[in-house]
Amino acid sequence: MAAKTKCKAQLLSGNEACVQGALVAGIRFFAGYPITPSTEVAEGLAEELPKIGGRFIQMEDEIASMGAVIGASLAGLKSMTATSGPGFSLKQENIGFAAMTEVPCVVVNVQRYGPSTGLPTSPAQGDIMQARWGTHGDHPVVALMPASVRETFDLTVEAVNLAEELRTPVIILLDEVVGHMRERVELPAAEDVELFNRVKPTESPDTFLPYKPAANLVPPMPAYGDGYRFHATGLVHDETGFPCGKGADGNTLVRRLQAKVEQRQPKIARAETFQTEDAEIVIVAAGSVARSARAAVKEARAQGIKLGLVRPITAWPFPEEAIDSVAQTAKALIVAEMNLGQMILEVERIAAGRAPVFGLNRIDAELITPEDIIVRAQEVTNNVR
Amino acid sequence: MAAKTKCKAQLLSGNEACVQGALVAGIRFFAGYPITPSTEVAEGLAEELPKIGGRFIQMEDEIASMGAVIGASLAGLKSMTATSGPGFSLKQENIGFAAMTEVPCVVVNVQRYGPSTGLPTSPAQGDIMQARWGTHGDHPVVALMPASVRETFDLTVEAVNLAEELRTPVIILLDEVVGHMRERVELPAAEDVELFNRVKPTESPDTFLPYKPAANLVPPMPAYGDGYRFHATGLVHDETGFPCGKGADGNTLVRRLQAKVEQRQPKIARAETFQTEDAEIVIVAAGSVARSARAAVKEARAQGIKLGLVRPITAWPFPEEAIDSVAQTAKALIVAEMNLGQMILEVERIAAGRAPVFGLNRIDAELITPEDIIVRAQEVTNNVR
Amino acid sequence: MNSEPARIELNEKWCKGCGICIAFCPAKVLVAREDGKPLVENPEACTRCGLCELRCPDLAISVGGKQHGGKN
Amino acid sequence: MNSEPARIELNEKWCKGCGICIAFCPAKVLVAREDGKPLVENPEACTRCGLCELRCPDLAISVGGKQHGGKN
Amino acid sequence: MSVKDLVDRYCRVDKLPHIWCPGCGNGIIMGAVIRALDKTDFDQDKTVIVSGIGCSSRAPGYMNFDTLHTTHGRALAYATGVKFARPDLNVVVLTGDGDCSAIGGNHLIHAARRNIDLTVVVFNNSIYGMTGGQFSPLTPAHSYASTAPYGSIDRNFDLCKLVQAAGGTYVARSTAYHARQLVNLIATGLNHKGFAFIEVVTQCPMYYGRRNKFPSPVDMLKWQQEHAVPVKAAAKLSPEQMAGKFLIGELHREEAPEYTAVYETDVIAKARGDIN
Amino acid sequence: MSVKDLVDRYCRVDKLPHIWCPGCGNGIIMGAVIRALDKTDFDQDKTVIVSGIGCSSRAPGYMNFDTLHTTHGRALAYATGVKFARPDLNVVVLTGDGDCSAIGGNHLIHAARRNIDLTVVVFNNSIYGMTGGQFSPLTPAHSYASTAPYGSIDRNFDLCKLVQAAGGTYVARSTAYHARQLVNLIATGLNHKGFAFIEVVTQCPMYYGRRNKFPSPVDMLKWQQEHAVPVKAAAKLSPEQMAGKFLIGELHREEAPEYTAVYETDVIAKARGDIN
Amino acid sequence: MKKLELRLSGFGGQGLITAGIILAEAAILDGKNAVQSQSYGPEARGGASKAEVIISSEEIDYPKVGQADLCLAMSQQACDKYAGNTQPNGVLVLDSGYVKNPPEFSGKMYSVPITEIATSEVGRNIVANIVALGVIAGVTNVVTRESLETAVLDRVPPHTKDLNKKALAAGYESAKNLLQREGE
Amino acid sequence: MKKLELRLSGFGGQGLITAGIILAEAAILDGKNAVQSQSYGPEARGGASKAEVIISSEEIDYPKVGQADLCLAMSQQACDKYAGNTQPNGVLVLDSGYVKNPPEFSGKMYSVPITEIATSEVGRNIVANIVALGVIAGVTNVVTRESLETAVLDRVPPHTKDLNKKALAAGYESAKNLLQREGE
Ligand SMILES: Cc1ncc(C[n+]2csc(CCOP(=O)(O)OP(=O)(O)O)c2C)c(N)n1
Ligand SMILES: Cc1ncc(C[n+]2csc(CCOP(=O)(O)OP(=O)(O)O)c2C)c(N)n1
Ligand code: SF4
Ligand code: SF4
Ligand code: SF4
Ligand code: SF4
Ligand code: SF4
Ligand code: SF4
Ligand SMILES: [Mg+2]
Ligand SMILES: [Mg+2]
Repeated sequence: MAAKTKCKAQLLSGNEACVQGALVAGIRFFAGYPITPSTEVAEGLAEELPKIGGRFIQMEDEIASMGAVIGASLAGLKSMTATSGPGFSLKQENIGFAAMTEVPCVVVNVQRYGPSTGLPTSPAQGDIMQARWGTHGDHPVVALMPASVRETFDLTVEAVNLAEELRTPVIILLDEVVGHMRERVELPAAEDVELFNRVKPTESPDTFLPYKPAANLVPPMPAYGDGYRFHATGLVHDETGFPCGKGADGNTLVRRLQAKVEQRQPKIARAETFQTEDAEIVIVAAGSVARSARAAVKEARAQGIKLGLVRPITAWPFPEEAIDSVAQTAKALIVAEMNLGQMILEVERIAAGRAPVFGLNRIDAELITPEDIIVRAQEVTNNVR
Repeated sequence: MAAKTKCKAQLLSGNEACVQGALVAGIRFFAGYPITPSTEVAEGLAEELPKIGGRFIQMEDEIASMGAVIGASLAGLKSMTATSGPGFSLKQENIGFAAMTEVPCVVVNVQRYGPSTGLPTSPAQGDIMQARWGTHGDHPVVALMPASVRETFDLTVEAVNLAEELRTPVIILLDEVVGHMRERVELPAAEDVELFNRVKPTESPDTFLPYKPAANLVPPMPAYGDGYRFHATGLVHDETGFPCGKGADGNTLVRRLQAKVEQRQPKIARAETFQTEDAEIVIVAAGSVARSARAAVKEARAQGIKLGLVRPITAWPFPEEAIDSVAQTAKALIVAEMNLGQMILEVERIAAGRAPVFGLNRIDAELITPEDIIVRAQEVTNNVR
Repeated sequence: MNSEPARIELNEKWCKGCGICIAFCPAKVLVAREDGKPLVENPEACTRCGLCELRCPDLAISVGGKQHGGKN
Repeated sequence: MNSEPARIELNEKWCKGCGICIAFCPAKVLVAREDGKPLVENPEACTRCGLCELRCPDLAISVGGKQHGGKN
Repeated sequence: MSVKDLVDRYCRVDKLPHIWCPGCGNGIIMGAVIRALDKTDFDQDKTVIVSGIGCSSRAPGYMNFDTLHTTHGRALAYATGVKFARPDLNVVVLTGDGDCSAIGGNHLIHAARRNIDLTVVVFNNSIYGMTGGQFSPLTPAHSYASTAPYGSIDRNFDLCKLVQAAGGTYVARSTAYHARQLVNLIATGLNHKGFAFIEVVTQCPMYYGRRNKFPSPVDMLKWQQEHAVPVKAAAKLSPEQMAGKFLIGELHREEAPEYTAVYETDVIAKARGDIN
Repeated sequence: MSVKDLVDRYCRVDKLPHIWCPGCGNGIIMGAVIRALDKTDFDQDKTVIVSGIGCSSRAPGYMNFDTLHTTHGRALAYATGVKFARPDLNVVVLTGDGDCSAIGGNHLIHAARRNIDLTVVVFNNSIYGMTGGQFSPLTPAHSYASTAPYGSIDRNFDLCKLVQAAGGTYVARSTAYHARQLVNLIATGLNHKGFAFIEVVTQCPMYYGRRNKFPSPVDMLKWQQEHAVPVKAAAKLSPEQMAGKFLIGELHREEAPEYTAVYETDVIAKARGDIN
Repeated sequence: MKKLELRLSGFGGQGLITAGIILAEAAILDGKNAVQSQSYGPEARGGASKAEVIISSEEIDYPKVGQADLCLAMSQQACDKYAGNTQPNGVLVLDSGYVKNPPEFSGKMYSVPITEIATSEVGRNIVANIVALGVIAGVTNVVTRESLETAVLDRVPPHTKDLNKKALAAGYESAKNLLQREGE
Repeated sequence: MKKLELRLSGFGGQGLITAGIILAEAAILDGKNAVQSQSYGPEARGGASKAEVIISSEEIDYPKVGQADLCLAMSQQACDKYAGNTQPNGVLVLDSGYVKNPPEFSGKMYSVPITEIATSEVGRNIVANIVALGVIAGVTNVVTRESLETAVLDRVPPHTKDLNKKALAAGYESAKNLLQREGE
């Protein structure tokens, strides 16, 4: 298959849509190591990238894959890797390096059932907190959670754009259900997709400071070979890019890294709301679970139960405003997730006692059903009455 | 130096006290890979373990170290490793394996300034959330945060005991200040230290089910070579220990793993409170920062400011009760940490709006000072008035 | 040497019909059934060499009457 | 060949006084000062072999008057 | 011992039949390991079988010993822990080509370097079977795989050569086809005091076979038969005659101090002041 | 070129003097790399120097090129990314014995296997310098180190042998003492199209030297002088005469397809339908 | 038709995933929405196989099939496992060559010698899945014959187009015969 | 004495960390509490070195030294960097061999040729740190002479005991002379 970007209905899986999104977004380098249920992303790109002169390499492991992706990005190519749970754990150290050195790259994590080897082919949403806190030290994180095949395409493009704009690793948190299910989708024509390319310096190499931020807190980024002869290091460094061993520089650097993402929080953080205006109970659900929740809201409304849905599209930054707003209007919130309670921690924190927060958690490797949600909503209704 | 456990005052560093604690607690196997600022733990055990017939091995990396520790524990020895930030990131996958297969082991993480290589010799408390969420999938975590050299000894012993009792990896979150500073300490005599050894099965191998929990939710654990011929796997498994591929078994297993720690939450989770009864402002601080906070409380009280301190001793499970209680009595809480705000997330969640929560964060590689805290307390006082 | 024909037994439940035993039997003792599993057609020809046992991926075939593969 | 004595220059700030240039100068041109740094005692003996340059860990010593280590 | 007796004694019979595809070589190798173990004097209760992740790494689950199914690539690290903690246990590692030469390559060379007393059997099916047929570091160059749709350009390791260069003291290779030789080579490896490494060239009909024009498992065994050259025979062949072929048999054997033993004699004894 | 000219052209002069201890061999090797680079026709703006973590891995920070100081052990993985993304760049990897043979061992053998066009210079000081003197996989057995207070029982790799067995197509060894030879070997490696590996035996007076009874850096260089045997000379020596000695010079060289080039000719061309 | 849920089950190697994909693609050609998913046994080598398809003229939220409107079972094991999870008034299509013990079922049940048709009428048992699609489309009209044929021909290798066309036709034919026999 | 904060500074290789440890151990022998810490330059090879000691009869909470009560500087660089961060009425001990430009200082300042004493009077410059301890204890009484001697002898290799004893005594001696000269 060639890059399928004609605006025509087709049947694609989430993983395939991720491949298409990557190609359209300008990804030209992929390094990976196979792992279920993400492997189709690698397989798709192994086939497609060389057709457009891009590069696919299968590395010896996930650590090497992440390293190669960072190296390739420094060399100027838009770069990406894909993995699942165990591989995501292994990539963490190098993801931290990318954050620290501000190297744009995209990491796809098609979540599977964990911990450990778990149930490799079964769905879960157990890596939401890991996406935020998986590497050591303080660092900004952007992570996106598509709920459909089309959205997987769109958010893959957005992930690449955000990575390039912010100079930071961006994580796509697919879940196995969305990654593997095929659905009807119409993809936009490539020329209709807005792309962002990293900003290159305009200054001459003589005066250029590689880690001196522009007004938006992001430093322009030359590629290796452009003549800037810059230094990239995971050590604390100052604007010159060189390590200085000074805590004060660490303070400046790490706070800026955090701030460049945080100050765009309102733009990046995003949630979809569905029938929340008059909702007595609001479901918070992401990824495939949000599809069940949507079905549940429709069905419940048909039964006269006033349910609503907040669907976080970004896991990180977490869409605080959307939660904040329903915490003021709803009688209760239910966070439905395929884990033992991860998003709920953020929801509880933001709700801050204004509305009680309940969990609905399944970890039996099955997608939460609309019925599960309706039943839970009824329980909660009885509870808060 | 021989195991220094006579009850006599001596000058020891936190890392050295960790070595002494490990020896007294019965650690007989250490596998590691050097990294600043944890290396003294490895060096101490390289010298001490063989003296008592124990085993020290320097592996090729942190991943291998963690694997060897799990193997050794399955073979019956109390086992431990030590590392810092980057190495802690690398160990995550195998820590998840230990959680899933319920293999007792202790992981010391002497936190250093991150992310990435950061400032290797400088202090930070940036891995608190990583300790909880570093590996993929849902899993229980126990993590301890000593604030003094003596407490490092005590909590090392406790970590070993908890690991053996709960059959789970236990993390010791030292910070560089506590790990490297030397202070006067009197260690208890070895015979006065209470030890816990993993419970071995009494059943015969023919009827024994290796993952059938006892009443306390923890299954008895034979060693390899004991004749039980059991299977350990990171895949979802049932009570026989074999993978079954069934979501229902995953549900049973992972919920039990979580529950065996959660049900002991009241016993494990612990915080020290200092002058909180009448405190208007309560500082929440752990590790070395809690020492500054204690000094600040004393000084503030001398100036007539009613400050108090809650010092979480366990990072995980988080001592919710202690926070809950001050959230009801204090006018405001200040969470002081050497990171960009990690414990504060839990404190906000638990305070649930009952008391405003403020952060005091330093990431300039310097220990927060008592003065910092007093100044912040004054700001907050003006703020909440 | 034993002169009665070898007792070649097939574990029907385990055999997956891969055909390996049949293809490599040096004495052409076995032929393929419709489902690919072996049928013992010439038991007399069997030399009890044990190769079918050794190469069966499913531990599904066994040749009685001779000790091989034991301690030696 | 150049017959005037070699101009051996020391970068005082960079030299750490390790003594390597002194110990391995084949012509014994250098001797150690009190701080371990080299003193050029026999410049006439210098063959401009360049070994002191090549082995100086601190890029602190240089021998003028001869091209070596260049493209060849 | 008859097959039934072997199975009854060394297998977890209730777990059989195994999950492997029809004609997959994993079962042949597992059978060889069992037969080789039967040839040793090992106490079955003092023998631990360790594996990583992959189709092949499922083997320990079928074997009636203490067994350990670790994370992908890490079998040797875990096994090192088991053996070093309890040198009295016999530790056998069963691993795939991907498991041991891709993600696990470092642990392989370091275990060989230490010459720790482990016996490692590599199920080399030239592919990542478990994940559906991606090429591995042992996939012959130019083969097709799901991540090499245009043919693999990666050169493959000669893993035996690598292990020997790393310090392994017993190195052998065989194939699923050469099952009898295989049993003997594994048995020798088990009895070897030090790091013993046996590579087994085997077949994955499901993925390697299908993509690379092998109509059946039988064809793959025939390929093994035709391309494997015993060490002795090879000595008489010219490089041209050996082109495309590979060596089987015992490739290297030496006596050298074993890690856990040396730890006792050189470290513990010194630390205790017995010697210095 | 005079030292001053070399430094002005190839060093970030404002970063000098470097942080290395007096007599540390790192500076000698960095000097050799610069001199070797000066001998090539490389465009300085198209040359990238990559390192891991360690004292030695600080070298790129002093070098006036595009430079990349990665995570511990991963230099070759990052370098593979740089080179594969931009085959027109010259990529040089500077790494320590720990960085490249301990935690980074896997990336080393895999980069060698692929024969990707990188030039790797290993600063082998037989110790983890940066972290204060723990033994490494290249520490000679029986040496003392902070984690080997009773003497190390670990056998050390012959890293050149390992890299050759893994597939490296240019393999050489030298020492800090043999600085002139070193320059030439590195220069040859730089010009080699494929994976070029140069191990440099060097001195860490601070940790290896102090613990192993070398009073000064000069004594350590003398040891190098006395224990290094050029390949040619070694051919005339008996194994007994070679005991405890090591080879220096070009140890292996072959021509083989280079990875990034083959990707162009065999993958991209096929995918585009230019050939099939 | 608002929403139709189908479950195709049997054993690995019967091509049921492909069948599911083709069905979904045919539905898309008909202008409908479609979602297809499948079960991955953790070690499904040669074992059970299952594909699910939902076809709807509206948005499809929950993507999994609960009680199916139609269930195809091409092995006894699959039939035993999944037939029960079919709407009481739904449709059951069985490969009579494999399913020797058909279940009690309140809806419509069609036993068709699917694989046999593929082998004897079409000449290759590997097209049994396409025969099955012909049968399903023939007894239900879930997708139009034109779309289904287009979808089949789009997916299969060029040199097998005729074979697959034949298989599809044979499936339709047998469905027709069945319905006729039923007197519908 | 409630709490005393000391800072020992100089360059790497002068043994200041060891000196700090010995001082803290002496304080413990005196029955006091003590905390010792040190700075690790990220790349402190041969560069600056600093040890801090807090001695107190009470619990020591905050373990770092702010404005020191006493500062020892054994290099000009260390003196320039740390002397200023000393209590105005505190004590400054300088190695006059290295610190050629003593700072302005409002408290007590003692310039002692510490390293020279070690070299010429004791015979080995590596015991300069012990000489310094003698000076410090001599001018301040922060620890008792007995405890300090015990602590020194506990830490140093057996064959250097005499040497170190001599160094300590030399330090004390010079402190005495200084105080006498000052007329105290
Ligand atoms: C860290 C990690 N990365 C990747 C995987 C996915 N994975 C499982 S098995 C495997 C490869 C198996 O290949 P091999 O070792 O050759 O075994 P085979 O299945 O061929 O017997 C991979 C990549 C994993 N489980 N964990
Ligand atoms: C993941 C990780 N593990 C460990 C370390 C600590 N560490 C830094 S450098 C080093 C070893 C350095 O040894 P070598 O590569 O030989 O370099 P040298 O300092 O001797 O030049 C170690 C273990 C680290 N930074 N990251
Ligand atoms: S034992 Fe040998 S001869 Fe007999 S059936 Fe088996 S393979 Fe054939
Ligand atoms: S080799 Fe075994 S599995 Fe294969 S056909 Fe013969 S008996 Fe059956
Ligand atoms: S150039 Fe040669 S001879 Fe001259 S000083 Fe240097 S080493 Fe000695
Ligand atoms: S080799 Fe260099 S650093 Fe060493 S003494 Fe000579 S000039 Fe100084
Ligand atoms: S996929 Fe390959 S390796 Fe795995 S069981 Fe099937 S044939 Fe064997
Ligand atoms: S510690 Fe060793 S390797 Fe590091 S700079 Fe000093 S001498 Fe060189
Ligand atoms: Mg394989
Ligand atoms: Mg080194």
